[in-house]
Amino acid sequence: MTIQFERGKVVVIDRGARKLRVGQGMLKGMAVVWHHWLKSFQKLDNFSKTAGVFTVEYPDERIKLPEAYRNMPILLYDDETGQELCTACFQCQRVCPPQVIHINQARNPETGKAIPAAAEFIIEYDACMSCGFCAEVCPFDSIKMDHEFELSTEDHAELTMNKAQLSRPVSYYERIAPTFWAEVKASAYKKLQNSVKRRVDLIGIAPQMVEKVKAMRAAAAESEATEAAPSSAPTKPSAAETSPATDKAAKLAAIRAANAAKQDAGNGGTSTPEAPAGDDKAAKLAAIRAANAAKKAAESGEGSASVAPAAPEAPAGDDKAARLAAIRAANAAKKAKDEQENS
Amino acid sequence: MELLIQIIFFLLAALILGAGVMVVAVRNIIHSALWLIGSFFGVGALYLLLEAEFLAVVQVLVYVGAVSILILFAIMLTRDVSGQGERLLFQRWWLALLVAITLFAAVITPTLLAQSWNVVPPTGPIEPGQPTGIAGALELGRGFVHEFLLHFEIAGVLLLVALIGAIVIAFEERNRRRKVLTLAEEHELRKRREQTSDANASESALSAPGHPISQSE
Amino acid sequence: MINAVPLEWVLTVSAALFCIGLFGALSRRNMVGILMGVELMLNSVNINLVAFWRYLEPRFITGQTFALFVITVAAAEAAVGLAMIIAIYRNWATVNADDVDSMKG
Amino acid sequence: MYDVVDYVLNTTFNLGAAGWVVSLISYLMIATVLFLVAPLQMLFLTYYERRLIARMQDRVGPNRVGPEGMFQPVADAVKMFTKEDIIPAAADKWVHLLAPLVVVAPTMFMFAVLPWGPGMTPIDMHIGLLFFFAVSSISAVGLMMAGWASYNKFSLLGAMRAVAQMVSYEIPAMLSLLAIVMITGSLSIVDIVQWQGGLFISSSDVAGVPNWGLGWFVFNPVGFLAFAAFFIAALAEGERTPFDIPEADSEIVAGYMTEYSGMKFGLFFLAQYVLNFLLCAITAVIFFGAWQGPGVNELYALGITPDNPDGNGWFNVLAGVLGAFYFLFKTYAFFFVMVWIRGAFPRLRVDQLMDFGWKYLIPLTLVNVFSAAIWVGFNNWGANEGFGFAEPLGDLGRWAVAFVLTLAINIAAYIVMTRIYGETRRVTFDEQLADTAGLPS
Repeated sequence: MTIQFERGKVVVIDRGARKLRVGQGMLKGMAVVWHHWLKSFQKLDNFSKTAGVFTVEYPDERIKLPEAYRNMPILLYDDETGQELCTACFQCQRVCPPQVIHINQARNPETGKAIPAAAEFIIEYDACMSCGFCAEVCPFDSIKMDHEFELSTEDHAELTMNKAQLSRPVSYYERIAPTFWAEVKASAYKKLQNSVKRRVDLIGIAPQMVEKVKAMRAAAAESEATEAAPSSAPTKPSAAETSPATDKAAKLAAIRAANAAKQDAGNGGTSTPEAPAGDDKAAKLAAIRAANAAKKAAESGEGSASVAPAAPEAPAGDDKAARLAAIRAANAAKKAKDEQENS
Repeated sequence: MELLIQIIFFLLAALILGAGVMVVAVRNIIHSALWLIGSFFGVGALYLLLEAEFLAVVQVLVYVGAVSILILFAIMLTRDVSGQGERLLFQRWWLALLVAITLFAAVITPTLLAQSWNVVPPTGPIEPGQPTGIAGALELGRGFVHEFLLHFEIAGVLLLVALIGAIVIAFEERNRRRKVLTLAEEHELRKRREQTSDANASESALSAPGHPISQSE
Repeated sequence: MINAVPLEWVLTVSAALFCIGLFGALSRRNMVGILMGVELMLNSVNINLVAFWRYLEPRFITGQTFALFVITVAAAEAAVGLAMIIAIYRNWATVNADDVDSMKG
Repeated sequence: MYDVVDYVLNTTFNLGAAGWVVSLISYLMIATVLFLVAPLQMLFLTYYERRLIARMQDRVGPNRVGPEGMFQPVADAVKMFTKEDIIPAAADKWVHLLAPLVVVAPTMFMFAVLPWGPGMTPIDMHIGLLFFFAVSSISAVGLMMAGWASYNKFSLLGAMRAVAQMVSYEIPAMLSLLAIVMITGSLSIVDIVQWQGGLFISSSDVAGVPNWGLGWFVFNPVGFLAFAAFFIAALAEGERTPFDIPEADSEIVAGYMTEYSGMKFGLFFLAQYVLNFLLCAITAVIFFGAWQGPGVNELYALGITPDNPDGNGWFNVLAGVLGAFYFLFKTYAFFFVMVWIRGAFPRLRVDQLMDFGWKYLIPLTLVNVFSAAIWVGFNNWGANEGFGFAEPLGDLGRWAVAFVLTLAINIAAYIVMTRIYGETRRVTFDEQLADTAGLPS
């Protein structure tokens, strides 16, 4: 029995009329290689050409990266005032696909009211996938993608970046991506002005700039004082100028305190822990406290809160990690609380 | 100088005979073949010592380069290498040993010792047409196309016969060979099988219109 | 060479090799082993021929020619013999000479 | 070397050493020099190849260690030396250990007959050419040992492929050399080199041709076809790229070298590159006149006076240096071609390789042997051998007739063979399907 096939998708190349084929094809191939060999002594400058050395001897030579190149996210702050553009709006944390962004909202230490600035901002570079969603979504143009790619470390934990490591001056970003920054510069600064109004003291200043800003303010105060000494009259307007801000802050703090008290009353003493800046021990403590709170909340939730994530263990020794844990714990506690409320 | 040559000779003899003993004594057939190569090599070196340069080179070329490779190939194709758990020798191997030792001790050695073999050939004055010195590759080549022409041709025919014979004997018929299909061939084959089974099915039932088979046929 | 080593020594080596080869050919079960024994014997014969040529008639090529023909025959023998071994292995799945006994001879 | 050692021992120090002592010492010295040269060649060739192939692939190649990466091979060698030597648990220990030695040793032997310059051949054997190829065939045994002892399927496959390839391609290589040997009537490499004096026409074929050292065999049709066939066979023998299936890393890891590491792997590497060097060198020797080139013979002749017929020492040295330069230049040029081919062509399949060797190269070289016979008949034979009819043509006329005849035969054979081979290789899709037709469906 004979079966006939349809040809299917066999591509038959028509080689034209019958020629004498006695190995010229091989010589042609060798000629191509010879051409490449000859051309290889010059650099390939134009990428539409096919021959020429295009190797970049990396540590010595570097290609200028395109502006849109993105590697890892960074946070921007203003060069002069040190004010961070970030307002802790949590947009980036929400959008982050691998969930490596952790933010802690800054609070007024007196009133406990939220301030548009991040008390701590952590990105786990080791799990970041460089998608750039955070930079896309940031309404304040605070988070941007860096061009730095030589990130390798000996220790895994070193790739967990805190605010101090993430912060870059605006001028840095302006250098690596001038046109992009030019597009958003005006609106970004406008938004920054708005949020600066609601910040108190040194909150919202990039960690690198804290000392400098302190010194600057001290110098300013001194000069003010020296100015004020001869004539005490002009001091009052200046005090009056600053007073609205402090007033506002005081009011905010009061409202917040009241809210917190209400919450406490309604919730049986669960308080959202704040990560105190810079203190390792306190951070751990906060973490433990938060975990306990979460547990408690889960217990009082009568079964419905069993979804609450397991309390994170107190991290060992590492400042950054401790803070991260604290933030996570706080989030977990919040979630547990929400669930409890829902139920 | 003579001592040096004697030392070399004894070393070579030890290599040839030692390797020869290992060939018949070693269990692993591959090791046996490797010792055989050592023995061949020693024989080649002995030819060199006997100033038969051409033969020495041919020995290396044919035995070390070809025959031993053939043997190794045959061993590997028959996949019976280690010889573990099998009898190495025949049951009556002692008989063979007896024959061999008797032959050596009782026949060959006495014959060797009984007579002086190193006769100086009757060399008269060398005639003009006769060769002088030790015959080398040049004389051999000349001999092959003059006095030994027939022998040479017979050897050639023998090699041809052996070549054809080996191919015929070892050849495996195509239909008995398991063909390894490429992926594309396998795909085509599968399609074909499906089509034939479909065709069989449709033969038993009514053939559906627009069926691939009916289209193609 | 001919002054340093007497012909008898060479002949003795050759004889010993022949007997080793004979033992191998007679006693080994593996057919490849038998073939190797035969190869050893052929080599010993060649040593003999070359030694006689060198000691007795170095000016003529007869001895060398003979040795060359022996090498030719040995090569042919090895080729055909190994082909037969492969064919036997294919049919009987063994390379042992005493297992190939379907004739019950 | 013999003269130098003799002079130092017996004239300067007056030791009265016997002749064999002098020759033993001189040979030992030559061997030492060659054993030093061989690894250096390997070091240089690895660097040379890597830089070249990089250039051909539009890259730069190793350039970090030392100026322009010159010390890269040294760094590689240090790495090889310091690496751990791993022997697989199931391996046959002794054979595994011996295999690299068996592979390396023959390549060292092959240096014995290589002419580096005029009068610079370590040993001028009568059968030098045959020696060279006989010894090169030993390394096949080493490859087989390596493949078998590693107890690894890739090793064994690689070794089988390597050995089959080496044994098969020895035949076309020898047949193409046979044509040359027929023309020169000698297996001695020195004779073959001497034959190639002249100017595009060998002065040994036609008397009275000016001897510029340019009468290479590649300039006549027989030699050219032999050269082409031999070089292809040499590529296969040396496992160079279109024929590098024994170590095809995309198929069988590294072939017979898979289970080797450290210095044993280094030895295989050494053997391979030294073999490549030797194959390029022998190609240069046989078809391109080794050290023959303009100026060498003149320099050599300048020193010869009636007083010292062996020539003046300084002129000999100058001629030797020039000759060695020509020789090495040609050798590296052939290695360049090897790398060039590696850059240009993909790897063959095993069956294609075997087909090419047995069905194409061997018939072609056989035709070439026939052409060589015609060449010898027209150029060297007289009335005694039955070529009296060619006598009136004169030397140049006979050479011309031989040239035209062999050219015609060889070109015809080449075209016909290539067409036939090309037709057999072209397997259509239908035929492939027909191949499966016999299978049970």
